[in-house]
Amino acid sequence: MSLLSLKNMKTQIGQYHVLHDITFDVPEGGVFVLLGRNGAGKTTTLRSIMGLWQPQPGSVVFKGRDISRLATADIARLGIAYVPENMGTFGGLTVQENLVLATAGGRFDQTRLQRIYTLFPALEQFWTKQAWSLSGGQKQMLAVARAIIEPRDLILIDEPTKGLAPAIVAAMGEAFREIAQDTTILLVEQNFNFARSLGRDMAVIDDGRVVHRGSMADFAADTDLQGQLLGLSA
Amino acid sequence: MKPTYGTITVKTAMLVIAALLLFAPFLFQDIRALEVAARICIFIVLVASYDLLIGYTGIVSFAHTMFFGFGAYGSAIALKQMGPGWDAVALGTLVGVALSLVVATAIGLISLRVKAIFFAMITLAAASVVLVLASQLSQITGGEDGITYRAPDLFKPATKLAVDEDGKVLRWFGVALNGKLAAYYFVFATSLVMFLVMLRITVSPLGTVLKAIRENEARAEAIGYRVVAYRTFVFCLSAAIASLAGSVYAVWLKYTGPDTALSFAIMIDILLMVVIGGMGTMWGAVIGAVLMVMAQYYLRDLMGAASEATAAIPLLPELLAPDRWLFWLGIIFILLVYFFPKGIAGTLMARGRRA
Amino acid sequence: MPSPSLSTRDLTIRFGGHVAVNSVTCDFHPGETTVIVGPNGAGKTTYFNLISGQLPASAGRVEKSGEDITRLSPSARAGRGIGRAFQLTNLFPQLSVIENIRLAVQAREGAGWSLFRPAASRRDLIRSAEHYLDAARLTDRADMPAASLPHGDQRKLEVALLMAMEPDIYMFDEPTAGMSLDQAPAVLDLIGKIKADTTKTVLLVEHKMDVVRALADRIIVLHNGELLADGPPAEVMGSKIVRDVYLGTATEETA
Amino acid sequence: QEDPIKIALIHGLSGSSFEAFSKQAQTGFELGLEYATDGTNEVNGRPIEVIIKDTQFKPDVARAVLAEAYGDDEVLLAVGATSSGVTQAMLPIAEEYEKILIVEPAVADSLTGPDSNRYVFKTSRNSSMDMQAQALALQPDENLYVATLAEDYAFGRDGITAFKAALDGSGATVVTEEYVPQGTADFTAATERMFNALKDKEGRKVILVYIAGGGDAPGKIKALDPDRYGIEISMGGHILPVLPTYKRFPGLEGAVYYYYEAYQNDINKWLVDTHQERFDGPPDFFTAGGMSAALAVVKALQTADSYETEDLIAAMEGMSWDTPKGEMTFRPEDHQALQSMVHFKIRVDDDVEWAIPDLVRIIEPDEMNIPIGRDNSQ
Amino acid sequence: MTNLSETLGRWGGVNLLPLALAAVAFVLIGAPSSWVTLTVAGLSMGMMVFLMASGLSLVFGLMDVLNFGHSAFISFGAFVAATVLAALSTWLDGGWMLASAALALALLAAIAFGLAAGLFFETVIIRPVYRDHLRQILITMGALIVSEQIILAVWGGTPVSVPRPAFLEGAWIVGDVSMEIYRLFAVALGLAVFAGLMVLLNRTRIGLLIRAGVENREMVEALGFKINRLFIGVFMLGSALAALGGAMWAGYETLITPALGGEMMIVVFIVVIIGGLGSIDGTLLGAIIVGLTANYIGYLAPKLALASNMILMMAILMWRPSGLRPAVK
Ligand SMILES: Nc1ncnc2c1ncn2[C@@H]1O[C@H](COP(=O)(O)OP(=O)(O)OP(=O)(O)O)[C@@H](O)[C@H]1O
Ligand SMILES: Nc1ncnc2c1ncn2[C@@H]1O[C@H](COP(=O)(O)OP(=O)(O)OP(=O)(O)O)[C@@H](O)[C@H]1O
Ligand SMILES: [Mg+2]
Ligand SMILES: [Mg+2]
Repeated sequence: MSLLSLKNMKTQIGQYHVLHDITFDVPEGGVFVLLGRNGAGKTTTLRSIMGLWQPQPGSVVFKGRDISRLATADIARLGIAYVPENMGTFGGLTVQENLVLATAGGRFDQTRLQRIYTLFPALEQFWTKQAWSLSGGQKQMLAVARAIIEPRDLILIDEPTKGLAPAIVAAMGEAFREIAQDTTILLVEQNFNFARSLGRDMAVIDDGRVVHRGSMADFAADTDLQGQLLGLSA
Repeated sequence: MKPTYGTITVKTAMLVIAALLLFAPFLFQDIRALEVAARICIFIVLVASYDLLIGYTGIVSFAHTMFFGFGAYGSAIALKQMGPGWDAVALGTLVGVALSLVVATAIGLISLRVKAIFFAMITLAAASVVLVLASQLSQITGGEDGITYRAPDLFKPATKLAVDEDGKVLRWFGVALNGKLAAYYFVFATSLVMFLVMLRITVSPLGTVLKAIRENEARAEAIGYRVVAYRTFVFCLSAAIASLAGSVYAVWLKYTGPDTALSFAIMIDILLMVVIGGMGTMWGAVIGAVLMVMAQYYLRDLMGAASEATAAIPLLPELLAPDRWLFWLGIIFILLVYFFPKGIAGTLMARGRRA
Repeated sequence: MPSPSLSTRDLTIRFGGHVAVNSVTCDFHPGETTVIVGPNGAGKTTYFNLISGQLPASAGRVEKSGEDITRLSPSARAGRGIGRAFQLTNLFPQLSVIENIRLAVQAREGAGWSLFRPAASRRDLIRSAEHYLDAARLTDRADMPAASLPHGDQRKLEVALLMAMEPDIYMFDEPTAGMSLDQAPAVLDLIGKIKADTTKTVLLVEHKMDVVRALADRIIVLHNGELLADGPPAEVMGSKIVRDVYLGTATEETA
Repeated sequence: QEDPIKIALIHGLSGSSFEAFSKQAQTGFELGLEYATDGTNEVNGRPIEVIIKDTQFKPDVARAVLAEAYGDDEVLLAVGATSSGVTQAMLPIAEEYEKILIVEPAVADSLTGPDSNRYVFKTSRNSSMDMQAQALALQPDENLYVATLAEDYAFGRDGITAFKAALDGSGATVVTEEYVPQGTADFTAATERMFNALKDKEGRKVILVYIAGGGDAPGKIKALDPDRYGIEISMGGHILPVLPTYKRFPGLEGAVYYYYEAYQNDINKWLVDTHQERFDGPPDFFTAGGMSAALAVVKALQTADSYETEDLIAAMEGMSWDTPKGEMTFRPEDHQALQSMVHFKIRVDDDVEWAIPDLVRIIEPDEMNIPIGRDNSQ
Repeated sequence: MTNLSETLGRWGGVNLLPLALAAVAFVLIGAPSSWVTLTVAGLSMGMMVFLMASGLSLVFGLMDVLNFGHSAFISFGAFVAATVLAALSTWLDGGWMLASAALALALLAAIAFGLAAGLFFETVIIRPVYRDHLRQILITMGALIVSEQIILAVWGGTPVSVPRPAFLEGAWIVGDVSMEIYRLFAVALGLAVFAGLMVLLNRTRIGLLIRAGVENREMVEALGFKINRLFIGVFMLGSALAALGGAMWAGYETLITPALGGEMMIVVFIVVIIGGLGSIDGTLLGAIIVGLTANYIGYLAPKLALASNMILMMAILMWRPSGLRPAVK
């Protein structure tokens, strides 16, 4: 059974119909990649799962339970973490405080913390600095760290490599691979190379509809399809 | 941008209001109506000048009545001391504007250093200092009681603008062509000119810069606009216009006191008008001023009638009691901010956008 | 070599104990595109902020064509031909796309203080704005408020604003971050056009190696606020130190 | 039936906490009409129609509604208003329309001053009366040392000036005049200054409190224990809702405009009984004031040759008439109604909700030397 | 120069300001008994203003909401307490046990009212305008107008007198120094509230959560917290503090009118701004400075008393554009 399955999800923002028909299943474990051009509706899909937009008809089933009517906080408590596109770090809080809020009881699990330190040394260095003063990439690291400071079942990540230096991107790739051993990651990514190296399954969204579903291996091999769906090559 | 149906509605309403104001003395031949019309003219200018600050530039100031007061007191004191004459009006007006400019520049320069919310508080503080000064310098300002004086002879009700064969004042459509009429058209014409000037400014390139500063100050600075200079400039500009409006009002009312020209209640009225009409559009100022002034003068009567009509129903008559009209105004205000944050004009204009 | 259009001398900024940009001395020349790379938090954006005036230097100087501009405000620097686009999109959200661009045109033309002619009658300003609108391929979005554009279009508008300023010095901070593969070329084309004009100086912060490769005449590397390397692309990217601090074990493919 | 005689009552009915005063004045006016016409509400066979208008405590609104009353409603005369500033603004309208305005209950002296005009009559007392009566209630002599406390604006300063004028020649000394900003709530500093100025004097030491706003200055001074220096507090009386606070000052003496038990006459008796019966409580200051205004109007209508303004003015200048607080007289020069004041002494009775200002004596109008504001004959 | 400021910083920095003020005043006033009287009066005045201002500061500091309607809570608190005290006036005369019970009930009633009103206010008025300062100013102004009308309708426009327990009347006289007992009580209550707030904000995660929620509500929700409840809680607390402050002020004034809240508002704002918007310790500092200056200036130069607060505010803003101890933002 799949961990998360979206069926005929439609989302309307104000008077705009943004998502028309989103249907795909995220199997348990591994990285599921969501691709698509700018404005295709990827972010909206993640937000709808998270309950930040109310998907109108359709269902969002997580671990066998329809969560499409739940409040965001309740969805989060079921074990879903979210790393938004704009990172969503709390600028007025220090790095430490940002992370404390993401822990369950206000206490750090030391092994996890150590893993975060090794993954993103900058965070240890700026531990007591307010997050607004971090560089763009450092904020991105903090946002990811917040999602993995506790064990979760599913992590939704929106373009984590945007603005990160190659070395960090590589490290993050490693980290995701490691996390994906016991957690499922739903990843939205523009960096196709990065996505390709991680993904097991994937879907492509265009104009609010899922236009392709399949395994990453197949998709990576089919350059025509890539060009057609993503505007790659040319 | 293509005009929306809403925009067309609003502009039509503007023309109707302008026409009504232009012909007010002939259309509504009672005394209160003329007072109301004159007050509407003045408040349109006052509110529009405030909208330059709050709506266009995003500056929250509580000192707008202070500038209005400078103008009003300038004319009032000059008329009182020098006697009724145009020289007094001119001198008083000039002094008022000059004082406004000096104070506005000083406050504007302070605004270099502090955050927007602090700026609001500083203006509040400055306004209350001036209010107290006006009350303390009672020798010249008349203190709490204010001053009464005479307007230039042309505006005296007894003045005949035109006479018939018998030497009695000529009437057109039943309206006496006397000084009162002249005074009204003085108010109307000066208000119209000031309003058109502001309208012109808002659609000029400068107007766009002001909006840009409201939207994103740092970016405006980054593409080369000296934000502080622009801010200080609009602050001075709106202060000067408020001051002029004050002078005109002083001439019309023949009385100036803290409650007509300086008090915080007027500041709240202005805020209400801006919000009800819609911030960031000059038309909003017109709609807001018209509705609020009408409400101030007529809502009470209406509510009195409603209260009597509902006398049999429990509770309702008490809430509809004429003395509770402010209560209803407050509720309407909250609902507006809540549901129509762009005010009446803004909301209408966004409606029915043409494809 | 022509005289530098922009140079920084021992430029330094400290935030409390942390030195974000540490005594950076560097010259930039017209007709040259310099790409600045470095790990996250190296100080690239901060270096830009110092040059364009968003942050005051703790020490050192910034010179534009030999003139010391270290103490000038951002607007004064913009007036002297230093223009920049921001890493995080930074627009006038409620104004329409065309108004956004017109603001930049108007600032360059010094028309900001023009109060009595309606903007709609300033054909010159409007035509110029439309030109850049077109160049950024945003014509069909002209009347939309900037806030309602999707991310990619907002990035393009950010670049269009910089173009419309027509500065001497163009500074781009990761212009294609988060942009999908079909959109990025539009932006790169725009930068390419500027490159063709040899009187202009271009500074570009970028993490994507294909972009770096396509545009750079020269690369400088910042690390912990210090200038670590400076030279032709091949040489810099090949050096061990850059591989260590920046590229890591990553191959260029995954980057 | 003949056309009604229209009278406008123009008071602040919304927008300020003083609206309660306006209500009292209007109730008083209506009771006055009832009494004067024996409940017929008719004068010389013509019914009286009262039109009520709200100034909203805004001078510009007040001017508009007064003009409307004169011009559109064609009232014979108008009565108002509550606050002095608003009333000040209304004065020229009376002149413009050449119709009578009876000022009630606003107090300022300036309402009958040089900026006023011959169409204005004033039935309410003025500040000079308050302060002169207050000075008389202190029974001043060489032995008396006074420190004054007032608010720092025209009203407060004029009051103290009038007070000092009344002390003139009595030999009493004013040791210090303290002025605090309007709205002051903490009087410690001023009190310390007054204590320091008074404490070493030999004789009767009094702090005169003349503060119209809130803040409870006397209570604050009392809390700092003036008794230890033998200093007493003196102040004027107040409306009934405020009288409970006077319970803290048993024995305090001062002057007040009206207290319902102070006057023994038929009109007052009727007023107190009727008010008690209809509103379940005794009448207050402004009820008596409103009634006095109504009685003046009816008498003027009954005695004037015609209802033309000039005839009314002729009838009213110098007119004396009976009110709940005895006889009042419109002074011909400035149309101020001269009237008596009450010298009271506070008695505390635990069964009564408020402190009782027991009558010491009535201060008759001729004991006070109220300055003439303007002279209509010139 | 830097040395001096560092040394000062080590000794407490701006916290020393009240001491410096008191020292200067001591020299200028000369008479020690007057100085003590004035200092105690100033401190207690500051404490009462602190009670009123702390709620505003809390709500602004944590929730970034500028509540111009705050003064309505102050007025309501005052009237509710006055009504309860009046209803229990027999208790007030019946020995100190009963009297303190009456006082406690009155304060509790004000607090309860503040909590309830805060709940209503947050959900109906404030919720839609989070993060939008301009609309906050406007909508809370509207709420202020409505609240004032309600007070007028319920309690009428005439002043209401406030009975208070006998044991709080009068002053404590030591030599020539007199200290009003009620003021000492206010100081004690103010300090207790201050301590409570400091613990709540610094020792619990609530402060963090709310600050985070102000910046990005959605993200806090996405971390699994029900931010709404927290916000309501804080707002209720802020309103309750205002009502408590109002109740204390009513007891101090003893004669109150519906204008009470509005009259206090300017000084409350000045205190909050001087202190640095949003920090509780800054508010306390600002309140004490304002209280002391008002009393000293009132004694030394009564002519300046009126402008003293404004001048103080301008001077401090010139020196420190975001107030003495701004909340870290
Ligand atoms: N708050 C909003 N109001 C109106 N329209 C919106 C809003 N948010 C998103 N949209 C629209 O919804 C569409 C999908 O947006 P979304 O952010 O989901 O795209 P995306 O796939 O994440 O793109 P990108 O790669 O650029 O981040 C876009 O056309 C966008 O303009
Ligand atoms: N205003 C500030 N206050 C304190 N520290 C700051 C401030 N601005 C930047 N920093 C620090 O300076 C360092 C450099 O930041 P900068 O934004 O310049 O990095 P960057 O090279 O642009 O990184 P990225 O590639 O991630 O955008 C960071 O460690 C950051 O935390
Ligand atoms: Mg997206
Ligand atoms: Mg950067």
